[in-house]
Amino acid sequence: MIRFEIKKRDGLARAGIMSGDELPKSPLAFPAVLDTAAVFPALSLRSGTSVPLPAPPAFAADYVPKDAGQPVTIHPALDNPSVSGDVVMVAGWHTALANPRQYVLWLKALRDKTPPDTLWYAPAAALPSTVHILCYTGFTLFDYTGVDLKSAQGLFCTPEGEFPADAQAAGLCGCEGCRNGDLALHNRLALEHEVALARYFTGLQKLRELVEARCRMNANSVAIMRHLDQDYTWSEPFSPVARSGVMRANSGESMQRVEVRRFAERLLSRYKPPKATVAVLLPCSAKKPYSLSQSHRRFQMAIAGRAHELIVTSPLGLVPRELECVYPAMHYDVPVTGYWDAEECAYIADILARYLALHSYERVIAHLEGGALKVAEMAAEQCGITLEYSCRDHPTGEEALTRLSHALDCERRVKDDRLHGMLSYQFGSDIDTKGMLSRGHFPEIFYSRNNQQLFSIDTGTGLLRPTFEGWGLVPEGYRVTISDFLPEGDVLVPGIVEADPAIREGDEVLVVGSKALATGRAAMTGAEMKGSKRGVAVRVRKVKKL
Amino acid sequence: MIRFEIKKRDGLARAGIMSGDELPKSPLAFPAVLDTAAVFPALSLRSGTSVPLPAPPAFAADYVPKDAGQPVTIHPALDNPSVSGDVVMVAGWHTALANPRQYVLWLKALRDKTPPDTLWYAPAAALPSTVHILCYTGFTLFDYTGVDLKSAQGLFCTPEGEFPADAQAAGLCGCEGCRNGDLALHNRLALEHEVALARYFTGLQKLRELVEARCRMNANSVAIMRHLDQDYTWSEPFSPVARSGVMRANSGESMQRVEVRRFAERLLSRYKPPKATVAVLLPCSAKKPYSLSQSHRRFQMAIAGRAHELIVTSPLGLVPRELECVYPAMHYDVPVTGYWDAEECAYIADILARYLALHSYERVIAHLEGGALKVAEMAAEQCGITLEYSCRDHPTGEEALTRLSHALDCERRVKDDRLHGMLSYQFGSDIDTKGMLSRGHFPEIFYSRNNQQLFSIDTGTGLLRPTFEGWGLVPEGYRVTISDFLPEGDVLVPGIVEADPAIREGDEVLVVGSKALATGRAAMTGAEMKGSKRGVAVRVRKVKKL
Amino acid sequence: MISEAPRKPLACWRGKERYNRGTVECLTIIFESGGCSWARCRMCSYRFEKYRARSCEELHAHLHSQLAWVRSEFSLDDFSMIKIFTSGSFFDPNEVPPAFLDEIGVVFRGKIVIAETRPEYIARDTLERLVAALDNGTHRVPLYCAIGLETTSDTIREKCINKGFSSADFFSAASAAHAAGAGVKAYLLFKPLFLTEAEAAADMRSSFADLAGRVEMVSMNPCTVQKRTELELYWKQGAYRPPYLWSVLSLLKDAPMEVTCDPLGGGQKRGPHNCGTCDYEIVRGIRDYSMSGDRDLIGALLETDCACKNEWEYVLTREQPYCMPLTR
Amino acid sequence: MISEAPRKPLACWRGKERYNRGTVECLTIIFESGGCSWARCRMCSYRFEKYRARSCEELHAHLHSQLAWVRSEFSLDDFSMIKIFTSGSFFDPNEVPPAFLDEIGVVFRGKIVIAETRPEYIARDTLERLVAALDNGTHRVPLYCAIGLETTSDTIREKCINKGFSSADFFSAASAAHAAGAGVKAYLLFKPLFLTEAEAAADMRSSFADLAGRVEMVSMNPCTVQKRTELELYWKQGAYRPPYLWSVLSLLKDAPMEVTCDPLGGGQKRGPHNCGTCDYEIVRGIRDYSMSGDRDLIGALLETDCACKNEWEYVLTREQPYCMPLTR
Repeated sequence: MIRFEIKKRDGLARAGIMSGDELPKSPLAFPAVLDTAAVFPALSLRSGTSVPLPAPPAFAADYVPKDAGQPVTIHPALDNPSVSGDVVMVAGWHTALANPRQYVLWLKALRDKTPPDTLWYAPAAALPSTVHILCYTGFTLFDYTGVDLKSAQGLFCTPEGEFPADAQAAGLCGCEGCRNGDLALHNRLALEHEVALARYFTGLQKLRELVEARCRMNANSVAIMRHLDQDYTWSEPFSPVARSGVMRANSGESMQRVEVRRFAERLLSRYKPPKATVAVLLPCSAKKPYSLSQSHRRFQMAIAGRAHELIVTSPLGLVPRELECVYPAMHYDVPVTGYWDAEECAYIADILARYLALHSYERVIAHLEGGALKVAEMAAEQCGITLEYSCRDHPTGEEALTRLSHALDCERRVKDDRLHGMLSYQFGSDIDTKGMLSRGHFPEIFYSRNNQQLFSIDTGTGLLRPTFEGWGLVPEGYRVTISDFLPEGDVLVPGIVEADPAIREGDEVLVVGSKALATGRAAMTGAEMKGSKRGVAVRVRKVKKL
Repeated sequence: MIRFEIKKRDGLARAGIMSGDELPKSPLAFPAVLDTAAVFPALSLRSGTSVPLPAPPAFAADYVPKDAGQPVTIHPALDNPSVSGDVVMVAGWHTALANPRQYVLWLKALRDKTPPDTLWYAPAAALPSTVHILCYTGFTLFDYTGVDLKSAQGLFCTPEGEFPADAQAAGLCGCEGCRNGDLALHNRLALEHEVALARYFTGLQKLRELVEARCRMNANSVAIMRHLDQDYTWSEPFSPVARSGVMRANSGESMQRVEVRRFAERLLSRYKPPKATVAVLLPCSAKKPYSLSQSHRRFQMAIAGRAHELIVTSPLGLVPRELECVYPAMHYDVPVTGYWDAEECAYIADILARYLALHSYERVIAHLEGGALKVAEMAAEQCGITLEYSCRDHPTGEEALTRLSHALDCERRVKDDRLHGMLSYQFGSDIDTKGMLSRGHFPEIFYSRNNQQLFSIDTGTGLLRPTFEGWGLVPEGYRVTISDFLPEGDVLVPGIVEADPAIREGDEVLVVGSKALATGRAAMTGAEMKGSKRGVAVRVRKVKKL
Repeated sequence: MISEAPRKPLACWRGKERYNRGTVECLTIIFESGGCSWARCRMCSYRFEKYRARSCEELHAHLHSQLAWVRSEFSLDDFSMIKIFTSGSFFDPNEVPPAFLDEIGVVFRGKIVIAETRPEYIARDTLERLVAALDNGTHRVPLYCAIGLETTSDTIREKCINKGFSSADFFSAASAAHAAGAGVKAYLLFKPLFLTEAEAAADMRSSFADLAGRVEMVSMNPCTVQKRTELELYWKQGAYRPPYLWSVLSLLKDAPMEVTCDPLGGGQKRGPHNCGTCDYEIVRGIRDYSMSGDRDLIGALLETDCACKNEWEYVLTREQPYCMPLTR
Repeated sequence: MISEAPRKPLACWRGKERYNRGTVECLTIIFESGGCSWARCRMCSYRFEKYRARSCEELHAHLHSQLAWVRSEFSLDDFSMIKIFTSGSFFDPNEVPPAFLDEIGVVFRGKIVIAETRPEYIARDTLERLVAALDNGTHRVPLYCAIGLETTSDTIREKCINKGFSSADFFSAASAAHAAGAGVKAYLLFKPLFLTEAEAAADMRSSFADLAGRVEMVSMNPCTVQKRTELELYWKQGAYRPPYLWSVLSLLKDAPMEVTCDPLGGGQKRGPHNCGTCDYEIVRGIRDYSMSGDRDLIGALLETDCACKNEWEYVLTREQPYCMPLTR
């Protein structure tokens, strides 16, 4: 029996450690390539059991093997036969790769009915050129069937595709196989290396970036990624609220990433702006958070707090000043060429228009140039407001800054309440921040009231970390209820009674039990906490005995 | 002295063979990584000669080393000091990678004044993660400086970027260095393998695809690619008229490729449609050429020759039926998700609008659905015409086909003249094809008049191959003039007196000399024929003694 | 009976057939009949082919006019064998009115008639009557019932073909035919849906063994993807691959009896195929063998080399029910 | 002379200075003068700092008022050393009216005065007059001319700094100063533009050797990227990296004379820096050494380990004029 622990989640992807006597080496990191026929002897007993993926429910019900040991076959047309801890197998998954639309439909059907703590085996599907999309869509176990077939066909496998065997002499690889002219060995090693790379990127939570690169050699991979992006509602829960490091928005699809859509969605549904009669639309800066850039220092000097500052940026759309530290606003990097394409413009203008329709300012001043200015004009037309312009180019120039400052001559200071904005975005609550004081060196800020610390900004993620007192002000949500024990270290799944389904990996949560309260970060979604049988659910920061 | 021969061109990229005693191995394939200090002893004599890339002309003129042996330093601010056959070096090029806009400006300045048959050395610039863009922009020689530095810094180099040294234990690579835990060796080998991969893809003329993939890990690479694409006029001559194999349009930037822009540009400037009063706009098909797909067979059955058929497709824009075999119309592959993004729509609608403005049809019938229909409507609005609709969805359905057929009830047959359309596109000439007959199995068609063969379609490229008699009908252009010798085999550069600057690599050309005529395909641009000192200029198919 | 002008059958062609260790001239006729009463086989595209007659008489007239067309177009003296297909069962009285069998008996008297049918329509008295009509002493067995047994495995026949009868049904029908003085020709289907290449080959081998000595003729049809079939739906989604021609060769080579084979669509992507390079030669060889019975030819072809042979061997050993087809 | 209210100089601060193998209390004053007459050095950001006076008198009055401010703010008895800078040359008569030198002589009599100047403004008689005014017998050498020689290489000084004078100019000015009874302090610039780390270090070593025994004091300034300089333009485009602190340590350790060093901007990306981890300790150590002259401290710091030391060693050996800077 193979046991495993999921250590890292990245979207649908999973990485971790598995152990068991059947394995060639134990413990073994996954995603992994295995000689599955050896690891799962039950596989040899499935003669005549083939049920293709497109088979209808009645047929599948008759012929998909039941109680046939590990791995458990799951089929899109069938109810789930697997339980937590199973290795599950989607028979014939290698054929799905050629049908991106079906791939995603089947995947969703399968994921929705299979426990989250299962290992997914995709037989015969893995090649160095397909591993990225298989791992990205949640598969963790692979076999050598695909690469061995390519060897039999005389093809040299690389992450960029399969090439005639003479490519082995072209110096592309220095593995043991290539050094000995052994095509089959190279192909197996190339697969292992690519799986290791996907595992490494999953560990870094940067698999999306790898996929945005790798997929370009294969139209089907691109289509699978795009189809998944298109179903934001389904894909959203799998994405952590924040990833570490830079979010590279290096392709058109970056704008379709869950992080980017979620930022806009929460901006429009949760975020509460300060009371301000004037909004100034500002360009972004390469330096993040924007406030620390030279240009934004100048803007802020000119505005002098007399307007609400809204940054128009690609691919995020719109970032109110208070949210500039929130992931991914402080964390994205994008190639700058000055050209804003029509899709970018349409997407961002739509966000801006919806925002401006939602929050009516008496005046909206565009302190923009180029693509951002065009976007603002598109948005203004869409929502029927009239923009004022403090410049049309060189927003950082002296003249533009002077005009901006003059435009605000008669305006009163807006109450600067970064905390209120961040709280509304993070918890969807309108929390009264009266009397709260901030200290610290931006962006490492601590908020307190009556000398009692309430919140601090996690500069890695831009999220607010509430103290127990801070949680007292968050009226609802982001709670994990545990049974009557005192957590020692992290909170594990088996102790959980209830979890807010809004919880995403990385969210700040309050653990509530009869014996203790605890603060910490969710290591999985609320749904996963309830659907799993094991694993760390909350990484605890502080425990308070009751 | 290093001698070299350029064997393959792919955009700015070059691949070939070099030889010389200085080399560690001779002959040696390039692009290549060399211990340049050993290969070019003159480099050790350049103490104190540093001139950064941004230096102004006067300073550069004073301090860039002159007559300092190989490699010859070239500098953006200086006149060209190099001659054909030189190895040229752009000192400090590694610093350019961080400034994409400057990178491209400097590159263009340098290319424009340097002979085409030179080898380009980019010192200290090559890492596994930068090789793709360096090769793509024409660099062919690299050194180990960059990777050795990463080794000194304790970084593990991969094509996806540099990672902490412990990544070496993650199983990403099986090279000799990794097997022995030797970071420095791994980094050098990883560089060599990536250079080999770029060389291999250059050989396949698929480097663009590799770059569209690789660049996603690095915003600067993306920006460099986009900046180059934006200057179509400058980039266009470097691209062959046809590449072999599939053109993968797997990213947003695929629409900016020279091939795609050139197709639209020639469509709008050269192509002459048949005399037709009705145009039918049709969707594309996955199968190419479209005519061979089931859907297009049905369309053609319904239309029965009574309208000019125009295929609306992404990313190409618009493909008249006669041009469906011309590269890349018969050669592109694109991920299909059903979603046409705003940039796609805007680009394609613009082409369609300009086409319809140029060629006025009495009726334009849109037999389209989805994104293509939207594009047609955008185009109609832009150029002020009124579309007729034979369907709004399911263009291949019985009902739609019946309506399409009925819509053409009173129309007369349009003279089907594929040859005329192809000739106009390829040679920019309005050639009278009266009396020409076609035979062969589509798309392998031969055209003749009075039993004399004139043209045939090269199904690899979709170009017309004229016979000598065919050339007689092409009034001008695409000629290469040679001096008074009789070509044996291919025509080499030294024999060339004049070459049409419109000639691109892969173009069908007529070689004209006092002793002979020859037909063949250009192996380089007309400009390169004139600017080079050696190499194959025209791959000759047939010679005719005069 | 309503009289009708001659009308072309669905198809009709002349050819040669292997018979009795030699070849005979054969006329193949596919009649448009009342249509298959079962019409549920996964790979069958003929199930929609039927003549919608309002009465048995009208159907008979329709068949009669087709027979008239055959008689007017072909000189029957040229043929010693007549192969009759409908898109279903020739002996199904709902499909082919029994009275038409009498016409057949008259028209084709003195020839060998091979008529295709499902086993449930084999009734000893019907067959005896037709045998009597055909028999003029020229041939020892003037009538053969050709039955699409497809496989001797009931499991596979049910799951992969959905044929709706059992091996027992077949063997009892065969007994009835033999009792009526008719012979039996069994059609086997090589590689229906849902089988790996190796499973399919093993199925053929055991079917050969099961049939040896119990039927007069065996013909193996390597599966082809027909339009508008369930099989085609799977094939289009990459869930089915027709068999390799290499497999066909290896089966023919080792068969314990003489097995004929016409690899319909051979070398096409919808039919049995290898890589495209070697297909033409092998298909021609299989057809030649089906005429000549020359096993050495099959053996020699199986020894020829091609880049795809490795692939085939790999697929044979490594394709599994949970990961198939490995190739297209 | 137009009388003027006391006015703050550009900068003025108290500190300690190493002198004569010990430390002294030192007041440093940066006067706003008429501005540097040369003002073309590539790394210099002071070239735009000037007081635009309509006349020599007005300029003198401006300087006078700054001196008055100094006298009012500081108790001069606390200091035995006065360091005077302008944004140019203190002995340039166009920049500092000679009459003001007399005031200096009076006000700072009995102290050691170190005044910065370009060599072309060193005239024996001017200096003799100032020496005489300052000298009350307390110090053997009451006046030092501090000259930004930067390097003893004329080539480097011309290409990399654009200083506009030669080493010969410097040495003849030094002779004049010595003849007038003044001492000479040479400022060296470690790693101007256009040099690799190794070239820059070699330049310092040979400059040290060239200066040994010919000047009284040597101070080495590791180059810092000042705003609005030519250097800054290159730096912003990645074409310049300030020197490593490791290099500074190694130069100080091996110098043939006592060399002081104040690593301005040390540990910042615009100033001499290592990787950010080890910088703080090293900068503090260099400052301590500049006070104490304790070479062992430098040696010990150079022995400490940090992940970036490999990088530095690599850069020292492998950075080349045609591929620099290798790091940022």
